[in-house]
Amino acid sequence: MASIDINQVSKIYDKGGAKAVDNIDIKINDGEFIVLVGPSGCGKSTLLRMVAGLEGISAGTISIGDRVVNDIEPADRDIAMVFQNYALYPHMTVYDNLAYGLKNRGTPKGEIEVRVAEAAKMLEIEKYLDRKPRALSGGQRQRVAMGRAIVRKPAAFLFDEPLSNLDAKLRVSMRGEIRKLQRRLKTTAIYVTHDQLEAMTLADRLVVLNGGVIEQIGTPLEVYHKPASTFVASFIGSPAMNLLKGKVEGRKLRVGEFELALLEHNAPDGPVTVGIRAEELKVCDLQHATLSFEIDSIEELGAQRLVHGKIDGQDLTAVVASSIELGSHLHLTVGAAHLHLFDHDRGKRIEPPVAGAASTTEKADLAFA
Amino acid sequence: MASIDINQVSKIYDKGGAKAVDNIDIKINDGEFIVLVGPSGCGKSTLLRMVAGLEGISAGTISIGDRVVNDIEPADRDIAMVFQNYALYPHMTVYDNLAYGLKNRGTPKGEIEVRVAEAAKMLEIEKYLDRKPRALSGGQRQRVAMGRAIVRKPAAFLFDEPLSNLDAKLRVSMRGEIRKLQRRLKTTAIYVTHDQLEAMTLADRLVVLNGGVIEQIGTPLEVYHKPASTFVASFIGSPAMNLLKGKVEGRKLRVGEFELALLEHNAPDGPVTVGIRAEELKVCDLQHATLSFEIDSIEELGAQRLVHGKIDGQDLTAVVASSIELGSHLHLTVGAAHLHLFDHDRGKRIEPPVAGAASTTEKADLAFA
Amino acid sequence: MYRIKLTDHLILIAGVIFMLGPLVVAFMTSTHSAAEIHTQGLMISMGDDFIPTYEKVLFESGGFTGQVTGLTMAMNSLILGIGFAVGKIVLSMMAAYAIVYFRFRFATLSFWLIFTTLLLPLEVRILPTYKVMSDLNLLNSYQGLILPLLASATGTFFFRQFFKSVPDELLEAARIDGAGPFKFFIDILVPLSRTMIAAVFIIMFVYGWNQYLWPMLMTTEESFYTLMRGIKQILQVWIGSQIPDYNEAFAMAVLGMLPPIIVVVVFQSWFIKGLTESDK
Amino acid sequence: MKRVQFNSRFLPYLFLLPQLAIIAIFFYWPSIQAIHSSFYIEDPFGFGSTFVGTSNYTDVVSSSQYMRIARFTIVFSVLVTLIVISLGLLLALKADAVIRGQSTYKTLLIVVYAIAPPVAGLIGLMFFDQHIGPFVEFVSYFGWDMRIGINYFDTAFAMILIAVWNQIPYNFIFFLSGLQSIPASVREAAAIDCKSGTRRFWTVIMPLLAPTAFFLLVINMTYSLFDTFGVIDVIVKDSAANNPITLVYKVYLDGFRGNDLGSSSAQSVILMVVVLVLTMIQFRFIERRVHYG
Amino acid sequence: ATNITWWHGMGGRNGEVLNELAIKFNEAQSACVLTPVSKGTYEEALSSGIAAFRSGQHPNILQVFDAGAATIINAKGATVAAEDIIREAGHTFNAEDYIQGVRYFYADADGKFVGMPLSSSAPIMYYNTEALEKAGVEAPKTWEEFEAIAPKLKEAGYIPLVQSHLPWQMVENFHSRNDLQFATNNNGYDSVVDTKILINTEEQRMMFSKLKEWQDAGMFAFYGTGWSDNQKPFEEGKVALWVGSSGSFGGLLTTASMPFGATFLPNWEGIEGSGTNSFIGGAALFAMAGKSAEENKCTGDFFNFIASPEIQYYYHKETGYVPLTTAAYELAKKDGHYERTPQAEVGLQQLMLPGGEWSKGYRMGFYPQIRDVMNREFVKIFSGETTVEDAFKTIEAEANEILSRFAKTAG
Ligand SMILES: Nc1ncnc2c1ncn2[C@@H]1O[C@H](COP(=O)(O)OP(=O)(O)OP(=O)(O)O)[C@@H](O)[C@H]1O
Ligand SMILES: Nc1ncnc2c1ncn2[C@@H]1O[C@H](COP(=O)(O)OP(=O)(O)OP(=O)(O)O)[C@@H](O)[C@H]1O
Ligand SMILES: O=P(O)(O)OC[C@H](O)CO
Ligand SMILES: [Mg+2]
Ligand SMILES: [Mg+2]
Repeated sequence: MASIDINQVSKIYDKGGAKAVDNIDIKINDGEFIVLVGPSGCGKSTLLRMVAGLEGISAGTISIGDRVVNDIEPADRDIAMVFQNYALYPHMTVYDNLAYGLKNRGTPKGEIEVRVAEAAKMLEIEKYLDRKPRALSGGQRQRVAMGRAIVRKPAAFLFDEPLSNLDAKLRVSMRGEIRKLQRRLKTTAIYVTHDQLEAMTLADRLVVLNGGVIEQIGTPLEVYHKPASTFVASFIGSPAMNLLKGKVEGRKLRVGEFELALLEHNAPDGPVTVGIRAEELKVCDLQHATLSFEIDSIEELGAQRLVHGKIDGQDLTAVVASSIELGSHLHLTVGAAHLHLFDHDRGKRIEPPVAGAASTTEKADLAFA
Repeated sequence: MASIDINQVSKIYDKGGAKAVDNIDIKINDGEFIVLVGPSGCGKSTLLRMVAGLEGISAGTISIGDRVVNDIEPADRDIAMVFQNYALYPHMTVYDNLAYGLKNRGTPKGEIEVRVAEAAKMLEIEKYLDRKPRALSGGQRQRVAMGRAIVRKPAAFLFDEPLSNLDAKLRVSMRGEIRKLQRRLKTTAIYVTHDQLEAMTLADRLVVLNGGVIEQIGTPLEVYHKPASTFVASFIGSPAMNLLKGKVEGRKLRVGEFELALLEHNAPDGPVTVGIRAEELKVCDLQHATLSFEIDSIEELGAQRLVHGKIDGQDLTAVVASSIELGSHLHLTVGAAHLHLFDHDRGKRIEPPVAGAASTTEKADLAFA
Repeated sequence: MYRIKLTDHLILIAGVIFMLGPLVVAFMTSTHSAAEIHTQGLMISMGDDFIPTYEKVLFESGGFTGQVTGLTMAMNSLILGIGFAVGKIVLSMMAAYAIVYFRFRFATLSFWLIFTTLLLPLEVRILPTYKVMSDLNLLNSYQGLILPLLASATGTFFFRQFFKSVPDELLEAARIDGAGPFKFFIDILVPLSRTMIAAVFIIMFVYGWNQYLWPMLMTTEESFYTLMRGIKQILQVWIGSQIPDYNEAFAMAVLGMLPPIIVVVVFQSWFIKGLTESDK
Repeated sequence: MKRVQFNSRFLPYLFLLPQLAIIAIFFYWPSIQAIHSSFYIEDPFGFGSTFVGTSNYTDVVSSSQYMRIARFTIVFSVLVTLIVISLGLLLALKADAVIRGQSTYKTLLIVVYAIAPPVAGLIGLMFFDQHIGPFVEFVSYFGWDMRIGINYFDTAFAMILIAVWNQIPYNFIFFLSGLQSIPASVREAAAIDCKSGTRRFWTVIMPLLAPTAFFLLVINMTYSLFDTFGVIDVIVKDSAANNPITLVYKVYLDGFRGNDLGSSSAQSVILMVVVLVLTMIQFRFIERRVHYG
Repeated sequence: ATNITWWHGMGGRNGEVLNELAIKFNEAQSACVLTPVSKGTYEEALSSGIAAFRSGQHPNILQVFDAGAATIINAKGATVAAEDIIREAGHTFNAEDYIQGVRYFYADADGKFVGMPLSSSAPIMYYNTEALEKAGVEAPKTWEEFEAIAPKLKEAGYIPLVQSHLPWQMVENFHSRNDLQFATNNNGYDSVVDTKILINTEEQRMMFSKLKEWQDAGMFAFYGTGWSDNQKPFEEGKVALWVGSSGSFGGLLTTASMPFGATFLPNWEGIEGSGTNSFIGGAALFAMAGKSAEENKCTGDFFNFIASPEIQYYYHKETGYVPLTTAAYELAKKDGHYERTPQAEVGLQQLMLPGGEWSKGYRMGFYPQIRDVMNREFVKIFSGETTVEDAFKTIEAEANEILSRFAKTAG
């Protein structure tokens, strides 16, 4: 239980090479659950491993609690790490895997037993305590890896894609367990994942990385509703936010032949990227439609389906409930409050002039729904 | 391009051992896309491998086209298989990987070149034809594996979890590619997966396996809307269908303190399992609520959230739009048409007496929405 | 973790000195004259006789026929080393292939027949083996030098381990691609085994190159003499009443070390990789 | 073994044929002859022989000389094996630990693998020469009057040192590759769980290297039993005398040098049995090591 | 031309001289081509020859050393007697041409030459001239004399005595020089059955007790069984007297750092009848059986060739091995060889000393192993691990065991 302060940290692997992590600043509060997301190679693991002490820090400082840990051995940092491939000790029983870190810290035998029993119960692996890892299924191994972290009661948990080797169903349930556990133990946690659902459901705050730099830090909903850039917009949310090239003309936005009304905004007239979440596109009849397209393909997801088509030559996807019957064309409407504007070149979000305007209109929007 | 007829097929691995596949019957039409789903160890791979000829058939027959292939070598069955870990030949270039199967069949060199070029173009891997597999990214390897299958123009494609080694984002796009490709080539396909989204979006018909036997065969929507058993109900759909123990009392269903109205049905009075999809639980105010519970936890998914709680000591999950504000309790209503009944002991679906009743009411339901 | 540890380097340097010191000394010594070495022993400085000694060892014809030079002996050693290594690799890959990839009735028996030989060296059965060789009329031939050394299972053992680590899917994919047992072996398995082949090649080449008792017994024609035999020949004077040509012995020893060292150094990255893969 | 195997009636035998033929001709046939000879006392030139039952065996086993050699062989093998394993492991660990210069160290340390045992013996012999050996001179400062060829212990010491020197690279290579096949994440997990490097070594690294170590244990045993032949041959300078020698060298001395085929064959057979037992032990360990992955 | 082969156990300069002999022979006639092959050491040459014989791949001529004589001579049918092969080739052979010490060693019990002696040597004593001068003494003729002068040599700062081959110099030739019986059955000549070694005798034990005493008193130094380990300190000038081989002479000339001379291997004056000639050392050539008449003819021609005085003298001069015929000896003398290098004559003179009943030769099977046993026990004596009494008890027992095994091989 400690805060973690990542202060202007950079990492360069090879002398003269590019920065794998570039001048990153994150202040993590005690007990907070931080999720790092970003595409492959963006530096998530590198950052995590610097916190763990498995990788040297090229510049900047990392503090855990009030202590700068740059030069402190991993074992002395009071952290526990869960690895993607579990990294269980293959020659030890599950019990010994759990007990190993405690033994090395000179925890009395009696206490080790109590703690291991506790963790094993929590994770429902009591039956397997005498087995070697090779005799466990993937999900069970995963739980042992978790157990190894929690018995230690460390100041912080570090997770590097701990669920990515599991199948979808197990992933959902393990995700819930991890969240519950962390809430219960109130241990600060940093969690690396590729998986958006994990990112959204687990995080107190999300950190979106891209190419070694931070694109956005915020709560999942902030990030979802106000993506700071087209990168974040396309990365968070499934299906990915539709991004269309358009043109601002005063209070109007033109996308191909369509014209959409805009709220107050700061964008000068000219080209702009507009983002629209697939689920904000509502089906309506031709008269009320602000957007229409011919249906290219449909993916059935059960209760909903994804409808794909093209507007102005650009791909567009809408989410439509299975209960609605579809013709060959889809007619859609979208609230002005649900249009995200990004500047054309750098993809940065363009905010409305009054802070919070979006969220008030959002609530207003609800009244109509 | 051929139909595949799996006729009372069983597989026993070890003499006297249990049946890994038990008396399975599937008739697959020419050009159909069949997806096999089921939990780990249920026999999906075994069935697929029997079709491929990689595993002997203990009982029954498998025909491809009109030919019984039980005793025919894999190479002579005119099928192509895509493996989970791609199984690319690591020492051959992409070109040679694609060409190898053709060469072995004595295809003339000129034709090989044409076919490989065609496949490479289709899969957008023309640039990599001279590379070795280790110099490709996961998605590119996946496409080469696909390419190896399609150059052959086989009568059938067999896929064994071909996407499970990819990350989520890539999986979504590859899934689309596979579907498009199969539609275009009109090649019969059998596809094994763990992943529901894949299963739902790809299949013409889904085959749900459990413990070596078929639980249900049907289109994805049939399986989604009319799961044949509690097993199928819990396996298909995300989040999983809520399954509650309740009691039928005439036209009423009692779950703990709550009473729900039922449509016409065949169930005798007494204990029963009721299934309700999370997305069919609609938020309402206290007065109209048929079900209410205290909120235990919430998972934010962006546009929606999962709200977890307990009814009568049984877990229940509802999907609630993010735009709705939540108190400490959730009040819900559910249409009678959306209650699925399963018999208490065996978990088999109990159908309403009039066939199609459910689907008509469903459409009726739409009118109210 | 990422700090440079001084003691590690000290230990490694000590190790390198312990391992390489004698080789340097051997080389230095070989550049002195025989009489000097006889009276003063090993040398740690360069002597004056480097060129004449090495020239003599390499190019001056010796023996009765006047045909054996260091070079021809080295050539014979090379033939023995390479022939043995290649033979070993071919035989043992084939045998390992049969054992790992086929289901057949006498699999276990074959396995044990082969692996019983794993640890029994030629020295222990040298006389009966000689008899067999002469019955087969293979004395004084390269086959005679090489074949009996092949009768052991070390290579088969390495390849068996390696083949077991090759993913099953490759075989399955190849079968679907229409490759039969021969095609699979040639097109897929052999190319895949490259690093393992390199590793086994080094181990076997060194073993073959270093043979000396068997070539000594086997060869009576000077054209078949190997370097190791040459060294032994020089040294046997040691036990008689003359001074051996130490300088030549050392020079030959140095020359005798070079090819295997070159092979090892050139292939070492493959070597370690090959072994690592077989460890999986 | 494999999930899928070929079914063919003839092919496996075809693939096995060359190896089996070579083994039959050059291993089993001579071995059977050796077994046959072990029951006779035979004229060296093959003119006559007397069947003596098992007396060649009983003579050998009851000879105190043979037993002394057997004891030395055991001590020698065990010492060489242990030293070689420890030093090979030590160097591999260090080479694995340093980053700078790793490949240089690797290359230099592997090089000695290429040295032939008789060459190693030659260099060693000069090193330990009674009159001019630098090592002898060196230890004389510490009051050790080292006398190779006279003092049993001194000679044994030199043999062991040379044998060790020659075999370290093999161990180094295998340990290094063993170390490199331990997943990095397991090592990292250990770095987080355990502060002390030594403890980490004994509790995590060593157990994971155990299969490699077992494998090397047996390889080294056979190395010290058989492949040190050349070292010994050079060190004893053609005269076993009171020098320590190993059982294999004794087989060679009696059979090849002394032309006593019966006794030598009996000794070969005894060795074969010992070696067979070792082979079986090896296979048990190797099969076990497969289970770790 | 007919090809014949000759396997030998010589290396270095000695090996080269054998090659030169072969070349001379090949040049001297055109009917035969002789190819010599080095097969390692004496022991290895014998073993290789035997192994080859068993598989019918043996050479025409095999060089066998003194200790292996019994092994090959007892194998009736393995060889053709040198005498016979020379005669059959149409040459004359007369045993009387050969000097006394040579006549019996490689002959059978009837005195028929089985082996053709070449590369014969004798153990002789070399002395450091400076050391003797400094101590003011003469080289000893007997061990008694040695005992008398040794303290003076020691005082002068020298190790008085070393030797290089205990079984050959202090056992076998101890018996010949002192005319003592070495084995039953007429030193083994009469039969292999029940031949027993006569080594655990008072005299033999005395020799070794003395050596041990001398060692303890600093008058004798022992550097193990390696030949050159013992020779080296002599070359370095640290030793006054060294017992080596007459064949060591050539090597010493290049390595000795001081002037040196040579004299006989001492005998014990106190032993009755001592002072007889020494056994012939080194090796002899044997014509192997089972070869065609043409090849045998060539072998006979070659044997006859090397018996010629010119070749004998040439070989003697080049190697230090002794000439074997009186004619060759005369030739050497006439050529002034011994005036130039008086040391070269010592070995021969020692072989020409009057013979005794037991100084003609010995014949014991598996004798190389017996030498191994001796060496082992002798080292133990000088390293203090055993006593002289125990050592000889062991040697006697083990040697007789070996002999009885050999007797069974004939069965
Ligand atoms: N040991 C290393 N040496 C050199 N470069 C490295 C090393 N480890 C990582 N990198 C580079 O640093 C960058 C960041 O890598 P990192 O492993 O942190 O990515 P990641 O975000 O965890 O990716 P993934 O999602 O694929 O795990 C990448 O470009 C990678 O190639
Ligand atoms: N070679 C085999 N020998 C014995 N039993 C086997 C073999 N292969 C599979 N089985 C067993 O057969 C059953 C079905 O296995 P199969 O591989 O078909 O499952 P699956 O549905 O593909 O599972 P997964 O989703 O984990 O891949 C399992 O119980 C499995 O243990
Ligand atoms: O070195 P040589 O040739 O004089 O022989 C010495 C002894 O006779 C060998 O047995
Ligand atoms: Mg990563
Ligand atoms: Mg499967």
